[in-house]
Amino acid sequence: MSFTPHTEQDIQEMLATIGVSDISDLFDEIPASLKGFDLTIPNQQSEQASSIRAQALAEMDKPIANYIGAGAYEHYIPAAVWDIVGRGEFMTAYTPYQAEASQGTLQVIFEYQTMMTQLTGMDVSNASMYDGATALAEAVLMSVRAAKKARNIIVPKNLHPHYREVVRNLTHAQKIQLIEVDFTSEGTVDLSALKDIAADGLAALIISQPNFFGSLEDVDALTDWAHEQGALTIGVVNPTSLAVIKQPGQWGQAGADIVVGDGQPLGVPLSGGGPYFGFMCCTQKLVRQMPGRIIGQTVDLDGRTGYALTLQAREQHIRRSKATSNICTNQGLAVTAATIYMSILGAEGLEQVATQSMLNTRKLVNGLTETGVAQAFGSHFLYEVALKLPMSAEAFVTGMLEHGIDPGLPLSRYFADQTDVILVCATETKTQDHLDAFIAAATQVIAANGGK
Amino acid sequence: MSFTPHTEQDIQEMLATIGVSDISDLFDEIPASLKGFDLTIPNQQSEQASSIRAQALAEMDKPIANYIGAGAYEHYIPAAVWDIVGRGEFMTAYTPYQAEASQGTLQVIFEYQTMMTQLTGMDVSNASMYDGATALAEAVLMSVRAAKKARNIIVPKNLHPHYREVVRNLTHAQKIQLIEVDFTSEGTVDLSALKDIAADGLAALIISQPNFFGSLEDVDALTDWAHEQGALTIGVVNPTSLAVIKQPGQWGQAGADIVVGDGQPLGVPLSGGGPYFGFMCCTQKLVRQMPGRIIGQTVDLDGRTGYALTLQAREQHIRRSKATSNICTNQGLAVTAATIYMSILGAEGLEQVATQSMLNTRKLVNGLTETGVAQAFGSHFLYEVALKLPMSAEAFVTGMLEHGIDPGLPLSRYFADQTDVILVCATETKTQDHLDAFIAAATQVIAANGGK
Amino acid sequence: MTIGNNSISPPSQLIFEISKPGRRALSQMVSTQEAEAKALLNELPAALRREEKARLPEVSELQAVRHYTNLSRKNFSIDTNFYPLGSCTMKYNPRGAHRAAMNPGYLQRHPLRSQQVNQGLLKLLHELQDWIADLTGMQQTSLTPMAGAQGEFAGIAMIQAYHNARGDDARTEIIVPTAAHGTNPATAVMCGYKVREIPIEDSGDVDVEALKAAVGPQTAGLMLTNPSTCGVFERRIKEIAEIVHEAGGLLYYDGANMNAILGQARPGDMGFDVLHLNLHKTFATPHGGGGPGAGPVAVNAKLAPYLPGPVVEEKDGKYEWATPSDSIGRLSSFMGNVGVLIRAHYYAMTLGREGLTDAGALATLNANYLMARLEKEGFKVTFSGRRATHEFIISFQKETKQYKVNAMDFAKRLLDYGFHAPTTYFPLLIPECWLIEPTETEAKHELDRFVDVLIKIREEAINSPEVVKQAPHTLPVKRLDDVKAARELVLKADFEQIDAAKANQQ
Amino acid sequence: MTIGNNSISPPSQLIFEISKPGRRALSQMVSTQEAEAKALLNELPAALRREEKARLPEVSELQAVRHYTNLSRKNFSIDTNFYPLGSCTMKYNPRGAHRAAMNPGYLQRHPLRSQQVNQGLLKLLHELQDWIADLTGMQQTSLTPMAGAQGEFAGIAMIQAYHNARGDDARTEIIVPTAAHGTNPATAVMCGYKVREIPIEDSGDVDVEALKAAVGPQTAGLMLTNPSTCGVFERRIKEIAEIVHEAGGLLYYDGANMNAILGQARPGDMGFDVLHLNLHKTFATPHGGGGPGAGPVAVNAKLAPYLPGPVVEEKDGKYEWATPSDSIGRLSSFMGNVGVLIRAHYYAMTLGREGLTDAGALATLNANYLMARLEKEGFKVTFSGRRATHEFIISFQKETKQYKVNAMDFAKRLLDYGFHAPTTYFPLLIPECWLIEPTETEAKHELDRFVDVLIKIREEAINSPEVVKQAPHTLPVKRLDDVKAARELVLKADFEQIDAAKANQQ
Ligand SMILES: Cc1ncc(COP(=O)(O)O)c(C=O)c1O
Ligand SMILES: Cc1ncc(COP(=O)(O)O)c(C=O)c1O
Repeated sequence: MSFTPHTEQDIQEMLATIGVSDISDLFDEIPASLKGFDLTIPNQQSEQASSIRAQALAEMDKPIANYIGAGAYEHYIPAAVWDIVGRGEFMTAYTPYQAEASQGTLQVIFEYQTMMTQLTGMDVSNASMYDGATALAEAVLMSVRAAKKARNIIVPKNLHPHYREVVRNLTHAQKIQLIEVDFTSEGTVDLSALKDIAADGLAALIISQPNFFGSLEDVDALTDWAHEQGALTIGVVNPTSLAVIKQPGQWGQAGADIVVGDGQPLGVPLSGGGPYFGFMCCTQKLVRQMPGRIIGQTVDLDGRTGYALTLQAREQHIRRSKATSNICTNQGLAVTAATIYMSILGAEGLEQVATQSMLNTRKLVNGLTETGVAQAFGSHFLYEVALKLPMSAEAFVTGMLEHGIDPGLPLSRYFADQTDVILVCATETKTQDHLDAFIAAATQVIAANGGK
Repeated sequence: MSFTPHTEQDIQEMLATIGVSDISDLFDEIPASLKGFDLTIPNQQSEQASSIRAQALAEMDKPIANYIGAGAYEHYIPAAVWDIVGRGEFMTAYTPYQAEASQGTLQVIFEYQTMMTQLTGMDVSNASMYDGATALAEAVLMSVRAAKKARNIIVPKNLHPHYREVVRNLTHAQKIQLIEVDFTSEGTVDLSALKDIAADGLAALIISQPNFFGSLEDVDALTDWAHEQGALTIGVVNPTSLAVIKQPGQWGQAGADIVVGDGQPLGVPLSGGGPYFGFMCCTQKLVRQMPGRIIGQTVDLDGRTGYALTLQAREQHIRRSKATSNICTNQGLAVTAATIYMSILGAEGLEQVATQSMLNTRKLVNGLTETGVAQAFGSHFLYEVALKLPMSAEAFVTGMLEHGIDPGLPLSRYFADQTDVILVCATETKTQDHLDAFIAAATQVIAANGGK
Repeated sequence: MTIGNNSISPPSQLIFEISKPGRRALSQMVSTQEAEAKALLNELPAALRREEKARLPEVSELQAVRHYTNLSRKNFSIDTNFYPLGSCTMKYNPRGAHRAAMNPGYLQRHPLRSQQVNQGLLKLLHELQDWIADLTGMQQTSLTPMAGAQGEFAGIAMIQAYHNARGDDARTEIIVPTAAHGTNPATAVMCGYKVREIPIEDSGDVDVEALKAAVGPQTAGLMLTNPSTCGVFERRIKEIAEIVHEAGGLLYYDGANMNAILGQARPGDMGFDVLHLNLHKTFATPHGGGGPGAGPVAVNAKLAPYLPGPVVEEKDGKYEWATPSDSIGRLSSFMGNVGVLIRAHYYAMTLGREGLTDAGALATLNANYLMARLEKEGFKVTFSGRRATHEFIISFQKETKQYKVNAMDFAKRLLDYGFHAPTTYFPLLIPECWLIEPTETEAKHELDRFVDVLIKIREEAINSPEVVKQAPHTLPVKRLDDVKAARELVLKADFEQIDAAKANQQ
Repeated sequence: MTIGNNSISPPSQLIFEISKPGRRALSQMVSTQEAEAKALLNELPAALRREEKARLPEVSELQAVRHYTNLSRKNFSIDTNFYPLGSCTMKYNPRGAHRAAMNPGYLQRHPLRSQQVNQGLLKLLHELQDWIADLTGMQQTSLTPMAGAQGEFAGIAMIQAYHNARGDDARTEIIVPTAAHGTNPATAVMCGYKVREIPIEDSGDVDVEALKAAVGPQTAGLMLTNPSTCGVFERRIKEIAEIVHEAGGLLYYDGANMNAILGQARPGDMGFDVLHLNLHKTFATPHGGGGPGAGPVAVNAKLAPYLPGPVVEEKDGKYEWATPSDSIGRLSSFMGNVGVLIRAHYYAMTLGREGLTDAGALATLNANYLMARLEKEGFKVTFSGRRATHEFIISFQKETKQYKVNAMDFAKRLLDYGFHAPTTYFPLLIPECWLIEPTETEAKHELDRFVDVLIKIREEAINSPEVVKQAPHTLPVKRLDDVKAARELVLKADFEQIDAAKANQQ
């Protein structure tokens, strides 16, 4: 079984035209020694059978109330978004190489680029990277290309640990020096530690706003400091948060130079880890260093406005080994979802998402005070916060799972000494009932563990 | 809140153009005494809140294994079907009054009409009725129109009880005489009882194949008998079954005259009771008596083939009180689903659905023999069968529900004396595991009730 | 040199032309027990078996997907076009409502599912019953009618049952205004009544004197829409109700136009005894290219015992199907178009009382604005001086005389500009008319564009009338020959022709 | 008189042009606690707050739905058109797979969900890991790479790690044939390697003598596709593998063309040490207008310890995330494009071993048939005499010389006939070429139509070359000016212009 349309008669006619008698003849250039193996993959089955199995796998685990953020955020997605994204014309098209036959995709991306520059306050945006972490790694490479000589990058320890790891893994072969900088008891970058780092050879400073602990950084000071050292600033941001906090284009005196992040919060379902998309914006000056696809406006033979891939000379399919990146296939469909999501919500809707999430997270924190739970770091936060528990965070998770709640991410998984700290996030998807259930369950779990 | 796009500025500009100062002025022709009431319907809420509530309602009841047929059949629907049906261009279009802007819908229906004539072996098909029961009522009215004088209709008692009721309710005002005819111990129409009915004034005989008990009728004999009396034959059929049993166009010497049924089995989800669609086919001779929309092929100014509503002079929007029916909105979208479903399955696929369902139902019957369950009527059946239980059917249902199985429809709900008979249907959606679970549960329930 | 889309692309193929014997959408293979299953056929007597397979399409899944995707692209629809079809309320169909109805929890539910495991759905339907009664000022609702026309049938049948129950069985007539929708008289006839038509005045209102003359002991009832299909509010509605009631008749409200007065006025307060709503209009469920809709009926206390069944009742927090005491009975196989009802419930729940009221208000604003603009631009508004409701009528009588370009020509040319045409030639009594209903979900900008285009078409009618008379030019087909369609009936694919064409190709 | 669609419909508006200040898609209102929520902003220091709102669109839900629905209609896609884009494997994307991935049970799952409640998904991914290893003849799989290019990165990074672990760190070069896809050399450079290109012979095969000359102690590895981007099977592959292995290098298999040999031959058996697959090609997941894809890597025993993490391991029937012992580490934020992996799992599960083998066989049949037909009709097949694999190359060098109509002109004109163009000008080394890949899900009839149309276009090129050179004529835009796009960079909407235009309108 396959999705092939051939009848037996078709096959015979086609073979006759080709001038062979059997399909196996078409493989006669393959050395015999490579043929005749056995596969262990199961036998074919019907769509019905596959469907039953696919559903059984999906439902093997019960739904659970999720309070984990840590780089992927549960937000309500208007039904219209994926109904439109799922249209065959969006979903089953290729990269828009033939511009005239791809104006749909191209205009969507052009609008997306506009929206992202609005959200970040930057000059230009590309058409997407794989995800937030790879976008950051590409930004690091880009900053080094822009800096010409300098190859040192400051990476704060309060940057998402996965991002730190990905940056290391994707850049180390290019002899880039990653300099780690510590955080204070507030959870934010230690400015004094920063000042100990030599300006020499410094290509860029990475700023995560909010950082992995949910804390807000003094982005103005950090940006200005980096610029004073002659380095670029790379902002790592959550796009939804930009509805309420200062856009990177406005950081410090001159604004950030490159801004990246994961676009998932903008209408892309959690989906077990992807597909999401990375976004990347930068100043006009850096546009030719930017990796990935970029759409530009142009005109047709009649002077009508149209859209096309542009600056392709940066890309691997033209520039090959001299390309700005090897990225080819990106995350187009997720970008389409984000574009429609932002259109439906608008800036006002996005602000409501952010502020309602803030309110919910605060309600949770306040509701847990009685049980002896407190903020681990003293700083300002939005809707993600590190909480110090009166018990081990891993044990807390195990206890909460019994109540159908996945309560957050134990920091000990990344910071060995933070055994009793958990990173918690309650977005706008949580109702008062949900929050009450969390608080009640947590109270029980903590009490069962001996209380505060 | 509403789905309106008006800004405050729009509203002011529009009011100025109209020349009033407030929207309420636009309602100044409504007598004051009609205004100023209070509504009890709840306050507006967001899509997110509505979604949570809608889902909570849908999930208030646990999924249950369904073995009820009785006019609505659980079949596997290829994922492609509703993905295409749900496209905005199909779903949010109106009746194709402007043919040039509706070729999509029109061609789909033209193809549907073709498929239905193929399936039933009849000359023509309309574009749909509300459902199987109303289609039958309309067929009765149609037969009376065709018969000119005769107003008697023979309705077998083994026709679906809902259909019998609907026929009565929709036709009684037009002074149509419904003559009921009994069934034999085989569950099929009592031919000898039939012969006692006077041919005089007989407009039509209704034949249900299979009938409500799942039994197969001697359609040839019945059709020929009706024709001998100068009456028409109205067939009521399950479309899927026509992949394996004789198409009505071939019944007896001359074939049935009108054929109706519910199209739900052809790709339309059970959905708690609808929307389904009724189909209606007939001989060429009767086409002008047919109610509902009909699509015809024609040409455009360039001679290109196109499709348009035709024979509209039969319909209420043209003919008003002289129309063949009052039907206006029909079940277009469900028809679109059926057309795509039939295209993907083809005759061969439909035959597989029918035969696998037959196999599953037989397995169930065989598996239950040990527990003392037996066929209630001796006749041939396809995939629905009346089973005599060694206990009350209602008690059996209650018992089986505990096992997560809705095991069938107790006949006692319609035939007071059949307290221990249940109508059961196992379609191709049931795996061997499902059947085993049914048999195991039934064995327990029957044993708990004292056994056979 | 032919470069237009029409000229180089082949005409749309039928799926049967793509079909090829022996091809299967193999993913749909059902069974691994095929031989065993097919053997069962031999157990059936030969006389019962089918001999020759139906000629259904034999295509791959991709062929089916591509064929029907491309066909869909030949439709205008709300999701793609402004669609101001009067009396049809083509407003935005919320995708959230679609998602609610497509919940697998509902899709898998058999209509006869045991009630103890069907409580969520019954609760939903029960709420919708209440909300409809509330919004219309009625007492009780039955959701079963499948569309407006069946709602009308239910209503007239209830009126009939009411009279019969009182032994008042000499009432043989239903009164209907000449402007009424065709379903009204057709329904009355299906219920065994004679139809008596009464005229309307120049103002668009019913001619009350004519009504007075028409009523009598033979009057079973009056069917009326308000706002009427003339796009105006029937101002003397209370007087009309009194006249009919005094004559012993009852009043039926055709709710197709309810969108105009949502939250502004209620038929129950006007004196109507029974009504239907078109949920596919007022409650924003999609029309699906011709259905399904839903036409629930609501009644006052007088008619409550006669409601069609089943209805949902609540007892001690449990919901169950029930049949009213003197019910006119079941009108369809199961329980109406449940999927449509779920969408309507979602819509009402989301908009709530404020949103529903806004919908009526802004639908009315849009219609009045569009009417004002068109009138200023010199188009003939039929009931000038009246308020438009959610719709209004313009007439192209003048243009038809002067330029020989009629309402249908204007309509067809409008398609070229990407607008669906308004309802043409309805109500029948107004010559060369359009009934225009913009609905509340269209933006001012869209209405302005519509006016601009109509002005442009009028210029075309003056300067190059053939362009308009032969329109449309840019759609998948040019103007279609309706007469030929009706004269040379071709109602299904011609397989002989298809086979011959295929044989020729080889 | 202008009647074409292009001429009367306004140019496509940007969503920002539809936007109007103060408008909201109100159904998206989030909160009934808006005031309370917004007050929290005041608790943030002013320096951290945003001052001015972003100019995102302010449109109604219908406006958004209509805008993006209509935009989608300007795309060619598999669901609407034959799309024979070489090297891209544009085959049917089963809707069943889409449904599987859109299961709410997956959509709601956080990537870091506690593993004890994530078993179903882990089991699925574990199966897919096994199946990929099986089909490619490899030992172990990591699913994390996000697309082909990242798979290449993972592969080359593993080769690097392998050499480094052995202290063999003087290997500085990756060898790549000139015909390779651009991602190959670009990847090698990202991994810090120098790229050494080797030529191919006239037969399309790699020049083995040149390879021999190129290898040495500096050789880290060779990147190769087989079948190659020339659309032929690399016949001396085992010899090539030996040469590279003997020089101490490893072999990377670029699996973008795996569709051709599914079930026919396995890269592992050919001697490759590591490979990626493009699930969005071979496993039929949709391309989404530019992604997402997925580029899992599979390796033999040598490289297994270096696989990127996380991978799924089974222990006593429980599944868990794990990191291989000497892993090159994590390459992306979480766990790859899970939704794509679910689709691929569904595809493999449905087709099974027979179906996957059939897919490769019929993809090859389609390509060979199309090549044979085009060659008979006088088109220049580049590697004539060779078997086509799942794709093949034709060149318009002759037509370019004779009629001044080049490969791009032919491609653009093809769009007018409703076919997407094949890949143009790739591989770069073959002048005026098309790489044509029909895939197994297209019917013979479609291939025949394609040939007919190409013949027609060639006639047009002879008789009215301007028609071809200015094509397309029937799409939403005519031929676009790429040069202007790159020269006068306009990469986002110009709000000043939009505001001025709006001000003008009033
Ligand atoms: C005024 C009026 N009454 C009745 C109907 C009939 O409703 P339905 O089409 O739902 O049967 C319609 C709709 O077409 C209508 O516009
Ligand atoms: C031969 C070849 N290699 C590599 C790639 C890169 O794959 P991806 O686009 O998934 O990164 C492609 C696809 O474009 C390709 O065709």
